[in-house]
Amino acid sequence: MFSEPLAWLIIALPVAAFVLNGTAVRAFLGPQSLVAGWITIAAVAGSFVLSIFALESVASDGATIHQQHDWIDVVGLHLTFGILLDQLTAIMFVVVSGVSLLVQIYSQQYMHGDRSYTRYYSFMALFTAAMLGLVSSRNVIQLFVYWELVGISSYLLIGFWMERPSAAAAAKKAFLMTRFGDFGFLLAILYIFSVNPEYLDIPALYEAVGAGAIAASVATWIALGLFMGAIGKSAQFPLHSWLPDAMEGPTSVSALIHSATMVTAGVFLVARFFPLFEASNVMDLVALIGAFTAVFAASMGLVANDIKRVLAYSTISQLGYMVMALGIGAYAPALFHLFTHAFFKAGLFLGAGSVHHASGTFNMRFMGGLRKDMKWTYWTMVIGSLSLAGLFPLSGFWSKDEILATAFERESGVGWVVLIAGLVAAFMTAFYMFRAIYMTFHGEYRGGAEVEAEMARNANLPEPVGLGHTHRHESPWMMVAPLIVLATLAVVAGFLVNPLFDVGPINKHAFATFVTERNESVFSVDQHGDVPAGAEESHLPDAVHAGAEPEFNIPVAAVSSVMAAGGILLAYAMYITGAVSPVAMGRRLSAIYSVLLGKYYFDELYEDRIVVRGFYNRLARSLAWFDTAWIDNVNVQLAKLTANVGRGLANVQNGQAQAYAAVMAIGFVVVLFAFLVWGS
Amino acid sequence: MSETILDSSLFRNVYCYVAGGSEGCVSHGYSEGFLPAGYEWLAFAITAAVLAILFIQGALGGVLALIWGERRILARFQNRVGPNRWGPFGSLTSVADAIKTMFKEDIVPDQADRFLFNLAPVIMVVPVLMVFAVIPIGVGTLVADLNIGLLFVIAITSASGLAIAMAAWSSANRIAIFSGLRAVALLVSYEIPMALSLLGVLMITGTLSMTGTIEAQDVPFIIVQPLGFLVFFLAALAEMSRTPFDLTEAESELAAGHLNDYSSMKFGVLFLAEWAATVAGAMIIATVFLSGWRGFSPIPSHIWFVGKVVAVIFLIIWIRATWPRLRIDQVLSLAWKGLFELTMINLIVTAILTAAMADREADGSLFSAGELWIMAAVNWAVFFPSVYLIGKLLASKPYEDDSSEPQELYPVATEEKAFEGAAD
Amino acid sequence: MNEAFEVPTVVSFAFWVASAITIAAAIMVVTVRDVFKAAVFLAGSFIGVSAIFFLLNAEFVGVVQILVYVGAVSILIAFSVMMISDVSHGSQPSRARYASVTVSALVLAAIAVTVYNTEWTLNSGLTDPDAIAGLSGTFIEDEIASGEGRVRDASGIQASDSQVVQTGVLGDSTGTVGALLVREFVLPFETVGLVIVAALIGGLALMRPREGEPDPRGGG
Amino acid sequence: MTLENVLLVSGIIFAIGLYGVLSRRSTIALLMSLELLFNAVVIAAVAFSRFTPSAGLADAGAVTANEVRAALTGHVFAVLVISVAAAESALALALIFALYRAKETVEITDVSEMKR
Repeated sequence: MFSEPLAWLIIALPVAAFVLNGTAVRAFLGPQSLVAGWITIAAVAGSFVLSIFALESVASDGATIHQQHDWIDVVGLHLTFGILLDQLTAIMFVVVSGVSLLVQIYSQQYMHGDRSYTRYYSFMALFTAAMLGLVSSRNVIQLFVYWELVGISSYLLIGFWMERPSAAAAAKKAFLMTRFGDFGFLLAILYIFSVNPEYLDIPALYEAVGAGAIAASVATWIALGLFMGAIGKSAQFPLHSWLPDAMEGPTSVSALIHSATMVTAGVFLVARFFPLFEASNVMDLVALIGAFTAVFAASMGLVANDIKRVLAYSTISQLGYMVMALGIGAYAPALFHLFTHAFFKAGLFLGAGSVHHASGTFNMRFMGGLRKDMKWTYWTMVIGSLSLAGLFPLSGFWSKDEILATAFERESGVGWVVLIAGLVAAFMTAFYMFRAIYMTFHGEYRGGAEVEAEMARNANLPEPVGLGHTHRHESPWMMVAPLIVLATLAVVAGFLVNPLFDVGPINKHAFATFVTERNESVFSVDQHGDVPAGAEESHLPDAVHAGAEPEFNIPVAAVSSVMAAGGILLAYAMYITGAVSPVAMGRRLSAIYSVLLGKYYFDELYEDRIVVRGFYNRLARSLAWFDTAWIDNVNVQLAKLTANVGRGLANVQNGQAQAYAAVMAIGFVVVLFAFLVWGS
Repeated sequence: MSETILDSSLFRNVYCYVAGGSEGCVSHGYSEGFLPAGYEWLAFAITAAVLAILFIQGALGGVLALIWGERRILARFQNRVGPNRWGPFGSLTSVADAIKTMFKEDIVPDQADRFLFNLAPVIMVVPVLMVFAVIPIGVGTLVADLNIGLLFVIAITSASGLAIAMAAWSSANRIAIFSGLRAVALLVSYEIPMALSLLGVLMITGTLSMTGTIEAQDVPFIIVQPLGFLVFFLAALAEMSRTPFDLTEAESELAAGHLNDYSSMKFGVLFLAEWAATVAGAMIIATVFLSGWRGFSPIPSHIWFVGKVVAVIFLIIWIRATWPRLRIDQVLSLAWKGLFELTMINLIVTAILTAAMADREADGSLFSAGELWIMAAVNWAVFFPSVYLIGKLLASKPYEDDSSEPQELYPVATEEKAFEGAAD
Repeated sequence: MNEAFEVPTVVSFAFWVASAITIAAAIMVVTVRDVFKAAVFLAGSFIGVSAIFFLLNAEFVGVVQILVYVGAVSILIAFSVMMISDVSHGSQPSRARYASVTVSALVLAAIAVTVYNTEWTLNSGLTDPDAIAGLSGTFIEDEIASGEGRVRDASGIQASDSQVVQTGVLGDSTGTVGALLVREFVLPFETVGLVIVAALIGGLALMRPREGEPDPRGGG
Repeated sequence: MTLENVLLVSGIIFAIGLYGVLSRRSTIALLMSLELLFNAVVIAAVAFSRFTPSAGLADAGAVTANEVRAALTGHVFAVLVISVAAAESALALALIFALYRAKETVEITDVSEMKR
């Protein structure tokens, strides 16, 4: 049994690193002290080790629900907090602290020499702590606090180089758009509170849902609100446009926050409240939004030229995958995909950072031919891309395939939509990833940062921000080692964690079984296991329904593999052999191309149409008219009246403080005598 | 009067000798006094007067001894002989000086405010003498064992700032006023670390009583509270305006500051007050940090106490003999930027320790010697890094005087300082 | 009239002496021309008030009064008088002297009438022996600390009950006031701390030399 | 020394302070008079604490230690008032200094910007 102090320690270690870095190290050792990095690495490593223990404990003893502590206890409001250490939390613990640890190690070199090195590490520690707290919260309001902490640390890290206007704007955009989603989350919390404050405690909520105490309509509204929060945090359509801009932050930040951990918070939220979603009517909506996002984001990734943006769109697309999997009830495959995706996407981002280290730019047009100079980075990125594309036998294949197979099994309308969207997205993913690989690593070297800067100067454009120096060689081992670890995990994690048959000590479908069948507070045990007493009336979904043991569907796997291979081949044909000219294709499909390059003009829609025209021009103007013509006018008239009265009374004020005091004293005497005469 | 006052054996002895038949005395085993019943108030007054005279005389004797001792010891430090003519080893020199001072002409400056000018020495000396009343100079030997003894001491000594301000202002002398301003600023600044450094002791003892403080010291608090001792000692030096904080009466620069216009016995009283303050300060340090009259058995408690006081006074004289005087800005920044932080560190560490140590609140007992040793270990572990750190922070910023260069105006000032001790 | 609440004649006499000194000093404060002298009389008045506190069995408040008022406030005021040369020639009473006297006399009359017309519920009217024991006798300290124990008469205490037996609340108030400050009244206590910090910061901000003004450290 | 007498002394000091507040022109003298007002109030608080029973003690019967402690509430208030008064005087002196720097005067009759 994993004791509660240890669980708190997992969160407290990064908090300690944050405080130590933010106060002592920065004040006494300077803003560039390498000590800051080691402190954060040590703290996160501690959390990681403890997370492993937590996972082991949950695997052997089952979920541990630690006791509630009083947070606020006044009349009419009783809030508690505590640790909920179940299967979902244990896995998220390991993913978050593990990826975070690798990223921290990587950053030690990547951020070396940055003038706010200490600040970087203290923010990273804060983020890690907030994320770890988020996944282990027992109370919804506690969860919301961490949720916002995650948001603020994301804001701080996106805007880490705040001297760049674009970074500051991106941070603001990310914060505002996620806040928009959080508004829904907050409404959901308030609704839960109004239904029954007890339900703010998540185990109590599970119990209520399991007992059918929450009506479907109520659950629908709550789930809608929660899903709104998830949309914002996980950058789902239509609140997706902040994530590509968030690439203004350091690449290591993108690797940790905007691929592996924070953006999965939305997926986590849906998974955390999965029984509630199941009891509601929004599952189809979740699936459709996820499916749409998966295709929609992938399509934008097809034409992006910035390697980090390609990865960002890919992240959105893969998050859509997870969300749509949850939407069709495939709880276990969604989490499995979250698990594998964390490794290869973090690896890809770190690889992009490594490429930037060598070429000084993120723009793929100025890369090329880097394969010869950076073998380790190249191969790890190829492995990551293959895994992301979902090729056999890499981890992405297994997780993606489970989602598609489950969709196939559903045999419902939504299931078909999800399946087709998944296949299309797989094709696109394979294409854009290998487009990126080919443009970056193959062909001739196109000059890197210096050339990009020069071209910008020649074209009289402002110099692109964030350019470094070109020195083509492999990154230092501290950066490569995390890449190798992540690539290894991308190869083996998928099959070993959730194999199709018993592999040595690992049981068949170990991961899916772990997150579903063992998770009795959320899923009633299926026909293979023991049905707990009273489960007949239980409204909880059963483990099989949640995708614990999907059949390995060879046709689906084959089709998806073919799609992926087709994407790779198309990329090969376009960017290596030149059999299909990208230029000609772009010209022929110029309309689509420009729409994609313009990101479907969502930024313009939001900023120009909705905010400027809708809010500023229509709403604000009409309100302004009302304000001047009515409210102000009344005030002006009142003010005139007051001024006239005041002019008469002003003579009472002679400016002598003592006169006022005397009047006050006389007033006191009068009141006292009045009280003595008429009082009591 | 009340039971509390009769707890003091000194008081009881005198009081019950006068009025032995009263209720309190009978319970303490006294049979009969020479005043009839019903005249307890008279007995009380007589006792108070007797004790007051006794203690004031004691304090005066202590001061005379201190002046003689200081001159002798300083002379030793400076390789001189020192006063040696009058009395054995020159021990009557101070008496001779006192007589000389008394017979000088009493001058009041023309512009002076007579009322304040005459009142200032009184205000100066009374609080210092009152302090002697609460210090136990041996087992049960004190005038009043106030249960707020420490607070009383801090409160009563804070009045001396007013006396200095009065003396300075009423002299109607520019130099005296400037000196008085400095002195008041210094006194007010150092009162804060002084009071705060006692809080650490207070947390451990849980009482403000002097006797209680001594009883709690199974381990002397100089060992348990090194930071508290350091800060209190320095702050006390400043409050007594001793070297290196004696710039308020820096003879070489300010012509004895606010004492400038005083002469004859008024000067004598002011001077007495300052030296009595030194004795009182040493006594308080001995009581609070050196476990007062406690010691091992064959030697009586009074001797222990006097020995500790003499040791503290010797330390003070030693410092005077060896250290140069500080500038006013250095003195003030030491108080606010150095000692204040140190007391805060001490307070936090002590608070954590006392909270962590025992459930004293439950049984109301004191900390045992073992617990005190543990505290001492932690406190010493904190002592060195914090003193080093604060010292480094203080030393890192030299004073930048952008207005003028005083060294050029008075090139001899530094040399005078070097011989300042010899002028005594 | 209970024995325990009877004020001894000596204390009564001392109270009148202290009050007379306080009032005389206070009158000097508001009438004397020289502001510095007024500050000295103010300190005298403070000491008189502190004596009154001691006579009212409020030793702690009395010492705090000396510490804060005599040790800090009056010194600060004297210090300011020395710094501000404007007041050195004295403070003229304003034209409204007689009006002020009238108003003050009115207020005093109001207070006096109120005080003597009110039926005060006095301690001396208590009949409950427990209450009297609690207010004037002795009780066990740790019971007070826990806030649970019943007050017991001094005679009821066995030696084994507690080593520390202290005089009743009205005898020795320091520990009890301290406990009150950090338990029941911790919020006002902390608030006062905040107020003091705010006042200090405000004072510093006000005293800061602004652009183009001479440094006040130059001395008045 | 009865409650009435102590309150009367307190009232006299209050009245004297009030006279000072109303009649002195120097702001420093004004501040001193204000301190007298504070003192009068503190005397009253301590006097009430000494002479009147707390709510729980008024009705005879069970008396708990807490109620005895409540009898000392007046002392606590006295300490709080003294602390606030100290903060107030520090701030007031800073204001006086600022006034002196700005207007070269500390007379309150010369400060009448609030007029009209």
